[in-house]
Amino acid sequence: MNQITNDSKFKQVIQKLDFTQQREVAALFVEHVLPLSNDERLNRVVKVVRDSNASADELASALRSAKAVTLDSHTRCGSEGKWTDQAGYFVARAATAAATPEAQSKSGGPAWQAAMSSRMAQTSVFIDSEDETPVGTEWQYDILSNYLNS
Amino acid sequence: MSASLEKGINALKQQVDSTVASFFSSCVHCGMCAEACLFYTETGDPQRTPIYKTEPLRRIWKSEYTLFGRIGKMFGLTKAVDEKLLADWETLVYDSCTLCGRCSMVCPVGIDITLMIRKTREGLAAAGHAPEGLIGATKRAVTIGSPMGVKLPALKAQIAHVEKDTGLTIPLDVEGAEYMLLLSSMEIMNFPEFIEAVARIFKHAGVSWTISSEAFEATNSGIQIGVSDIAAELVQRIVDAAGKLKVKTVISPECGHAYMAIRWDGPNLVGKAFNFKVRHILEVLDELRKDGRLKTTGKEEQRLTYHDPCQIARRGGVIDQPRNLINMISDNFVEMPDTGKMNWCCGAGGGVSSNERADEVRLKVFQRKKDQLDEVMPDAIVSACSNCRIHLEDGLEAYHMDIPLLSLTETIAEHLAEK
Amino acid sequence: MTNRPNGKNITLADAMRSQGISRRSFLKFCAATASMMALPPAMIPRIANALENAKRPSVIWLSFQECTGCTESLTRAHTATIENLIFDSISLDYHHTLQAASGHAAEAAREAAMEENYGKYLLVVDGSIPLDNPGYSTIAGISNYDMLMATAKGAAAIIAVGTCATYGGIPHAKPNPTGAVSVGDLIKDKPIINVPGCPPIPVVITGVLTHYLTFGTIPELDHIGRPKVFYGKSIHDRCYRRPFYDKGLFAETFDDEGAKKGWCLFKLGCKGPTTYNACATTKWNNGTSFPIEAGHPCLGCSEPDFWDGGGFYKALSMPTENISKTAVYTAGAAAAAGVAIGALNRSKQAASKKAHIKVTVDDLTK
Amino acid sequence: MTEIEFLNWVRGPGFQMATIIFVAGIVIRIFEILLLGRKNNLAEAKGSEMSSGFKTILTRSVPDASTFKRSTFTIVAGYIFHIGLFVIIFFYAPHILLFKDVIGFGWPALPTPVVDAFAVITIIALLAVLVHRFNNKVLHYLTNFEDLLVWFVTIAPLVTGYIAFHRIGMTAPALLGLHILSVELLMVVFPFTKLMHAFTLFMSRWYNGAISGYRGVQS
Repeated sequence: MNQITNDSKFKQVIQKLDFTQQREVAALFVEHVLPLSNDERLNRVVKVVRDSNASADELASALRSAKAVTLDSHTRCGSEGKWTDQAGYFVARAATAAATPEAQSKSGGPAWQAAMSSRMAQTSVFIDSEDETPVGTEWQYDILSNYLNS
Repeated sequence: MSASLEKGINALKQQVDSTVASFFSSCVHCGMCAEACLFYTETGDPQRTPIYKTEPLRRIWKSEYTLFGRIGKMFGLTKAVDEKLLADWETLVYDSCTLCGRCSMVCPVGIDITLMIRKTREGLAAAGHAPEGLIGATKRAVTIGSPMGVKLPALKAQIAHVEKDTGLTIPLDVEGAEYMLLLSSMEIMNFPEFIEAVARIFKHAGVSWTISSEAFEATNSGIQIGVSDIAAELVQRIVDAAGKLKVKTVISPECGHAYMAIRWDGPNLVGKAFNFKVRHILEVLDELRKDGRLKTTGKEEQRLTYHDPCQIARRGGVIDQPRNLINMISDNFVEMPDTGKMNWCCGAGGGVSSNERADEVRLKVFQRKKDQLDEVMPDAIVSACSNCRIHLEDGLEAYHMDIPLLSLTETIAEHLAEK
Repeated sequence: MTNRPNGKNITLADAMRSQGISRRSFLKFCAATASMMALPPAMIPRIANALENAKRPSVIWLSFQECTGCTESLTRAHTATIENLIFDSISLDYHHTLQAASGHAAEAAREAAMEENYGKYLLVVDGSIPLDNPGYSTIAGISNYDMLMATAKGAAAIIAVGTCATYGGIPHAKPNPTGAVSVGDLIKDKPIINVPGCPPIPVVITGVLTHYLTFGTIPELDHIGRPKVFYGKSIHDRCYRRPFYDKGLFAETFDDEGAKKGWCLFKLGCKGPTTYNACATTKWNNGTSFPIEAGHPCLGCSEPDFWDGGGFYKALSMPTENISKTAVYTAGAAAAAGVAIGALNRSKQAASKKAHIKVTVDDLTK
Repeated sequence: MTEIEFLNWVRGPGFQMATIIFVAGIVIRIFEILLLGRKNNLAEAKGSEMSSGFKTILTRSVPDASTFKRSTFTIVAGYIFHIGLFVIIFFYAPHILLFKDVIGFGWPALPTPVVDAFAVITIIALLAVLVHRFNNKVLHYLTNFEDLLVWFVTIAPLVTGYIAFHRIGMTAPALLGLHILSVELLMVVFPFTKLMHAFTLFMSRWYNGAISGYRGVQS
């Protein structure tokens, strides 16, 4: 398969994957941005989601902890927002998307949602950084291409 | 008397008008407002009785604006407002009230208690008795432009991100646009998908709109902390931006107090009627629906309920619109008991969520919402206020309930019909 | 009286026989008196005996600021009644309306009676005593006050007859131009029996006398000196129209349906609820009727200050002053005051706005 | 002072003085409140202040279902004693005579036994209200001297009126005088206490309805 180079192709490809595959891709996206979060619980979430032998119970508990991290890491209304911390929130949301079962999955599916949230995590880091240009999205194309090629 | 106390007392004196005077004259101490307040019903603490929270203002009214009180004051018989009183009342006025307005709906003699608590905050804030969290938010709102410290580059980064993800254009500083969208910092930081949703809906409906780079913040900490001077300053920024961009209508986003601040308090704060309209995003969407410009497809199958944000519904008058919109996308919509103008607050509005000191009580009083939800057992809750949304999520988590929260605007966006 | 044929030693029994009254009707009178005074039947013979053998005590009757209505009430019976006989059986040594003597002779009779029966005679007073100016009412140049004080000194007991003597009555009515007072206001060291009424019921007067003649003591009195047997119950409590009051059925005017049906006269100003007297039971004119039965509200004449109750036709629940006028004038004045106070409030409001120093973020933290 | 003198005093000068304080107090307080004024609302209106205000004056008499459930006792007892007071004050024949004397016209009365029954019920309701005031946590906390004073001056005319009608204990003029005196006490206390709500209630309900109605919510 060809290397993916733009978002429309990216989205198109993702939509074609079945749910389990989408989930695996999602986990890869989350894994990539995991260093932006300092919450240990997410490591385990990714592990469970990536494990194709994971039981339904394990997945449910992974979802619960991903949600818990999301709630713990959001910036509360009116409090001073620190964008580097906010990155952790979006990583958690990406992890939540990855761990969400098919029935409750939001539009776009877990892989697309995780891709968006992990981009948000990177944007958050960028906002507080001195960098001139934001991190691109090519890494996501790469991950997806590699996944499909493997 | 210290200068700050004097300032506080003077601020309270300024608050007394014929409404306040008739309200205080009418109170019969029946206690019914307590039963309307989740801070009382869920804690059983009689101090949190709504009317009791207005005591500082009541004392000023009594001793300064009643004949009997004036005579009493001459003989030293009236109770004075002093530093201790204000300090004691700080937690009642800020931590135990979300200005939700439910007590004002229940009071048998018709006292708008909420209005008077809001007025009491003017005195406390001027005297330096506002909670630290709110002071921080207010300082950031004035100096940075956002209570959460969101600066323009951050917004721009989010916009760039959304544009890239969706391929849509988010119009920034477009002169002559019909609508100017305001955003809450919460949306920029926690729910950037709201911007995306609006962009998609407006593209779908062919709405000309823009965001101002000079005044994109919708929230108004001055309203929450109770400092009209600051609130007016924040409103003025929006008025200026709307004037500069010559927009016809300013849209208040999914945020409760922002709507109160710009729609109802705004013109009165700046002392001049606006030359543009102010609408809540749900009002705009419902208008578009009515005009046939908003078409959706498919229905949510899950059982939905709607949480009315107090400032939008009971205090704001946007009650039917969300229901019209939900009915577009759901056949399984169910109302909670006590809904619309009688809805129970989530427990975090009116600045309570910005006030860390109130964290414990805010989660405790969530019991009320839980009881309400237990009655209808929805699969998902729709709301239209980021603050409600975050707090509902927090509360559900704390009470081990697993019900997802949906933004109404975002949910509508997901159901847009292809054109 | 001095011109009477009977001497001081003849008894009532003698008098009766000479008047041709049977012993049977005399006993009937005694029984009636006993029941009226709430005495057990066993007392009837005792009353009869006491009356038959009563030795005509000396009575001095002083009339001050009065209208002679009380005397009329006692003497104007249509037939010769036993009440009159009781009256006849006393030795009325001074009564300037009834006595034949006048001027110095009359006063001499009084002084003689006083001297002769010092400490034993009964003093009956009708009329009130003016204190503002002794000249307002004098008898033979003697002021009422002086005559009362002098005569009261040697009295065994005093019977104040009529509302004027008991409570000041009509002369005492506002604005009380003569400074009229009652007997009880002036005499504190003698037993006084108040027999109020304007006029009092004749049998009540004779009843009191009967009691005195029978027992030699004064009857039990209520807290304003009235014999409890006659004044213990209110007109209202004994009124035959009471059931209408309880049901709320009232005559609205003197000639409406209610009036014809005999409904309660409360709305027409009846003072029965607050008036203590025996009218409803003993009635007047030999038990013929009493005012309420005749269709007229009770005036409350046996109560102090009955003239000052705001008018005879003003119901008890109505204020006695012109309250509408008071209310209107007050409202007018208060509105003016309210505007002034309102202006004061406004200026305070304005001052607080003027004193307002802009609150900045730096003011939030102390 | 004899009872009749006392009665004449309370029916005469006493009532006059009470009327002066009552009327002056109420008028001054109403002026005092209304003259404070309020600012014009500059926000674009979504509903009418006038009609919403007047509507709320009426609708606020009827609590919504959940409020009724939460404050059942307060509402039921409150209704009973307010209706009771209304009936007793305005529909007892002797009272109507008083109004007729002052304002120049009257209206038909209810049968006395009916009013009597209302008096008993109202007295019981007010006693229950007092017990509730001490037993209920919120009410106990809020209660101050004024609340008790107002309770006393409200129940006193009822109790004195009841025993005056039934002529229990004292002589009739004393009872009636005491009853009228207790009413005068009520009148004197009225303008300076929460009893003023009988008048200001209409203003505050109107304001409440107007504030809400302006924003398009019927409160």
